[in-house]
Amino acid sequence: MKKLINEVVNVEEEMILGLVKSAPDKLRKLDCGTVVVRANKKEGKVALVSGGGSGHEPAHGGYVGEGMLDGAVAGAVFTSPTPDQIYEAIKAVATDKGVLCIVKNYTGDIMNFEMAIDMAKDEGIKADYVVVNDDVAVKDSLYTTGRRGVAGTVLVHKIAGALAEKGASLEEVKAVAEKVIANVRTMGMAITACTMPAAGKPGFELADNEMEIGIGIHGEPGTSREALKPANAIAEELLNKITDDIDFVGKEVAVIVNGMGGTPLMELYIVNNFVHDYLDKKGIKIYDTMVGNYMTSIEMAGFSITLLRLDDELKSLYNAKADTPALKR
Amino acid sequence: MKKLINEVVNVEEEMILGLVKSAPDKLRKLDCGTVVVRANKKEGKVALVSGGGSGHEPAHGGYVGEGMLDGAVAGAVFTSPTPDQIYEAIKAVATDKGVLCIVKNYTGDIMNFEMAIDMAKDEGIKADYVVVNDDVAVKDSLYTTGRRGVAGTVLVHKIAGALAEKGASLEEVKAVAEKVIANVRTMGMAITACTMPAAGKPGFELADNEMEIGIGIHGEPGTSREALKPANAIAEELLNKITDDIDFVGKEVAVIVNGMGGTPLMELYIVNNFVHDYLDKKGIKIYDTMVGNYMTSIEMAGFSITLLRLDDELKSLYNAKADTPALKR
Amino acid sequence: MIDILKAIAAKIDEEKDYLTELDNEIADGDHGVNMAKGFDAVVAKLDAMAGKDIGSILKTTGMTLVSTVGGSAGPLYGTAFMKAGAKLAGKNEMDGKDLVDALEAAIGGIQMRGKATTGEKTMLDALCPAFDALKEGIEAGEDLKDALAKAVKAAEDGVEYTKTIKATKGRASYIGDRSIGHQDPGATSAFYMLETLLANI
Amino acid sequence: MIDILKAIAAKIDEEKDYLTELDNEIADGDHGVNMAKGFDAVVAKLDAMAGKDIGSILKTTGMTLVSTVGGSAGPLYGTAFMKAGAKLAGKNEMDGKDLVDALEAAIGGIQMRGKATTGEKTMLDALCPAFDALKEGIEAGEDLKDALAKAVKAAEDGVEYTKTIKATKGRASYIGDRSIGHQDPGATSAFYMLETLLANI
Ligand SMILES: Nc1ncnc2c1ncn2[C@@H]1O[C@H](COP(=O)(O)OP(=O)(O)O)[C@@H](O)[C@H]1O
Ligand SMILES: Nc1ncnc2c1ncn2[C@@H]1O[C@H](COP(=O)(O)OP(=O)(O)O)[C@@H](O)[C@H]1O
Ligand SMILES: [Mg+2]
Ligand SMILES: [Mg+2]
Ligand SMILES: [Mg+2]
Ligand SMILES: [Mg+2]
Repeated sequence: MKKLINEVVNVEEEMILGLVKSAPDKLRKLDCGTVVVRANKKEGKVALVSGGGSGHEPAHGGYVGEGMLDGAVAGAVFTSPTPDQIYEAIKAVATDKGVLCIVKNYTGDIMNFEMAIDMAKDEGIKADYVVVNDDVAVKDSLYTTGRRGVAGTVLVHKIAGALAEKGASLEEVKAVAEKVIANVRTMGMAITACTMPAAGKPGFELADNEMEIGIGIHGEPGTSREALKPANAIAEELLNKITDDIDFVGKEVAVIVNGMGGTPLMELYIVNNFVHDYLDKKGIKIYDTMVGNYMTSIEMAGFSITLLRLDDELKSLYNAKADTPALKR
Repeated sequence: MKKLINEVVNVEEEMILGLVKSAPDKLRKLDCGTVVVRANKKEGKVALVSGGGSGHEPAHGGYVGEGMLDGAVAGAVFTSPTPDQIYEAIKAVATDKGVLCIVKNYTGDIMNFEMAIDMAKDEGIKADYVVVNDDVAVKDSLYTTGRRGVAGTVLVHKIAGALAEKGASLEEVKAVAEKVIANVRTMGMAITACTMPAAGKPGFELADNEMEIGIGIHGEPGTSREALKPANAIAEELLNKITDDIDFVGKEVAVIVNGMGGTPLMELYIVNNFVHDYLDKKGIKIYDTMVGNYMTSIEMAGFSITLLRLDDELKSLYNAKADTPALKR
Repeated sequence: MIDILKAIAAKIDEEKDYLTELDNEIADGDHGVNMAKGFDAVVAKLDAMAGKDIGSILKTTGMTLVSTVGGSAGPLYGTAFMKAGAKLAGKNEMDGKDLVDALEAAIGGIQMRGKATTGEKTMLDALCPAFDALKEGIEAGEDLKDALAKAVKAAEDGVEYTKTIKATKGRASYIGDRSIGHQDPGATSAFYMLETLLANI
Repeated sequence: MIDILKAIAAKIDEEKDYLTELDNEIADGDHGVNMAKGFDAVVAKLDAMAGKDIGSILKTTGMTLVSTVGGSAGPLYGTAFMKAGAKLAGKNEMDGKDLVDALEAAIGGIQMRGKATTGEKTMLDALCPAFDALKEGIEAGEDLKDALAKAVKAAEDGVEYTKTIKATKGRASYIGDRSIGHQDPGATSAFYMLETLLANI
């Protein structure tokens, strides 16, 4: 394992400290653990809390700030945080208007968030949650725990965050988050695995001419292993799967070409070049594009493509001001 | 070679197309080659042009936009662009106030930019250039072609760009660029090499317990090969070298913890955590911190640290509005 | 009970890399590390629990697992120990019937949280057959050690069985048929706990 | 001259990977690829130049190299060919004296652009000794082929010499002493050009 770290056990703590030190005017770390909240708590708005395992940087701590999240909880690498940490985050950001948790669809995440929300409710905090499940890779999602939550989560943060910032009610913010979830789809692939610091070796081995299609964001193998092909052909395969899932034709979309952490920006731009040509040809109108590392798997090399169908409401919230370390608008 | 590309010969062109498609409201590609300019030319200001080989994304095309560059020229990967391409960029952005080129200190870059500037002057365009040389790694820089220009270049774009946007004269913009150059220092390291698409194999091989200290941004080996050590010890070595070069004590600084392209953000935050502790201890005041991939070597894993001494003038220009794909403020 | 929990902690620690390896093959490779971290935290609390009733000890164990393990295993095992503790509240000894009740409550807790059933390639594929065997033995009048030995054997078979099936719950379900042929890490850690219980009861 | 340039282009193309490899060892690994790209572009223009004087052909070659090679080699070799072309303007034949003049002009162009001298591990370490040998031979009355053969030998020795010295110009200078022991790519490509010239004159 070759990593720029100190002790394996300190990775999460040092990472969060480093994040907060990069934006001390915006972020504050809770003493109780790897929890990041806004430096200046804003009252009178629904507070948004997200979280999950570490290893997805800049998610989720990088999205704390004006127009997006109020708090983010980082578990151990690829491990959902514990209920007590989530509970501390909820308590720290809670306002009279309530708290909405944005949870990615993993058994562990849901169980831990549910327990935390129960604890918060016992304390009289108004709290609810939504579950993001944008990954179309998983084949028979009826026979699994459903689709995974991946890069589309960032758009839930962005859009629900914008509405919350305007002072909407918990019910309204939850409704718009669910609207994003209903309209966002993602699929990803990898040409290299990543290494969990605690595991010390890669999650899988790929030959020089192999890739994994349908990966999630936790270093696990994808839904199939295939021969490596040109970037355009890979992007086409992902886009076919995404556009088969729900109808995008004639719609306006926001696009994320997301790097998995170790992918050079050069390659993401090359992929984006094809994505635009593909969508143009299909009659899908591109409203805006984000290219970069938004939801990663440590140092994995690969990418995912996310499409979100937009209407006027979503467009205006998508465009609203955001001022966070990882996303400014 | 494992890369998400199509044909090797098309890498630069598709990359630039993908960049421009990601921000069509901000960027335009010239038909004559891999040159990016602002979508809406702004008159009445000194136009800034930068460039160099490809492979440093988001540099330089990602820094074209309000408050930073007016044009950027991308050569083949790690190869300075040719004079005719630079000349086309200069011609496209030139205003009555003149053009300032921001050139990184490499023999090839300087020769090609000088030839282009001569061509522009022959056409009656007022043009000048500055040479960025922030890399303190090279030991006896007196006996070489001098220090390399690396990540500090982004701060030259930012600060000279802000002054140019305000309508300052060519002489004033050049002076502030040189002030940044005089006050900015960088040093970098790598734990993996990168692979030039055309070369097809990594620039060097490192064992699992080895690293290169003092690398540039062109995939070349560093000034020394050492045993890998904890991130904090590496950062300390780089910071010692940087703070030995010019006096930062008691000064306010802007910090860049820059990823080389394949480094996960997790690791950059861990490094940043130490950088802040180190600077605090030394009595160097941190004004602002940028953590991310700003000046890369394709998919190299590693990082560089940049410090810029600030005074009131530089602070206000550092903070001024920037609206480019890769840097917003 | 304190000694048993210490023995379990030692076993989990010993098998940490193996459990992580199993999890790496079909999911995210954190099961061993996280379980070991959790049981380390449990051990740190055990000495202060000397003299407390079994119920309290198990409850504290469960709460500690919930607040240190994370992932799926944290809430699942945590709830299991808490439920078992609730069942054994006030007891200082544990007979066959008590163990049956405790295991039933533990499994109930896992099912309440995880909404899985047997055959989905989870810890339940070790625990449920073990429970059936234990209950049958105890109800047939066998002594605790004999009945538990059969339960441990059933759990071991259950672990083997997980190799033959596809995961439909937990992270391993995302790789579909590719999970077949691999042993479930959670079933394996559940088997270790029962095996260690038998060896130390 | 057209045939000579085509032969040089073929040689550079043949040695592309080797030149890249040499550049990879001490710098950025683009010398072979870029030179080949440049000479491909030159070849594409040569047929249209049939019947033109040597000066024009060399000037076009230089301009094409400048606008296609990039990096250091583009302006350096580009300027060299342009300067040589200026020297041979109007000529349709080239004798020994012409070649001496052309090479002198070429080297002058390289030095004007790159501000290097011999001993800095650059193309000059092949070109300068070659020039000295050529000039000596021609001035001593040797015929062109004999003098050029000595120049090629001197260039070859110059390439060998680059292995023994530290780079103080160009990208290889950044690695300091670590450049010692490696052969300079630019000196190598310069040697290939002279060698091919000799074989085709
Ligand atoms: N819904 C569920 N019900 C019961 N057990 C489950 C469920 N989901 C997962 N498991 C068990 O949890 C184990 C994985 O635990 P762990 O690796 O700690 O959590 P995570 O999957 O969150 O990384 C699996 O091997 C499986 O036995
Ligand atoms: N200042 C200089 N003067 C003469 N030749 C030089 C100079 N700098 C570099 N060179 C030559 O250029 C060669 C490298 O060319 P190339 O790889 O194409 O350019 P770059 O170094 O820009 O990547 C070196 O091997 C050396 O022979
Ligand atoms: Mg996990
Ligand atoms: Mg080069
Ligand atoms: Mg796991
Ligand atoms: Mg080179």
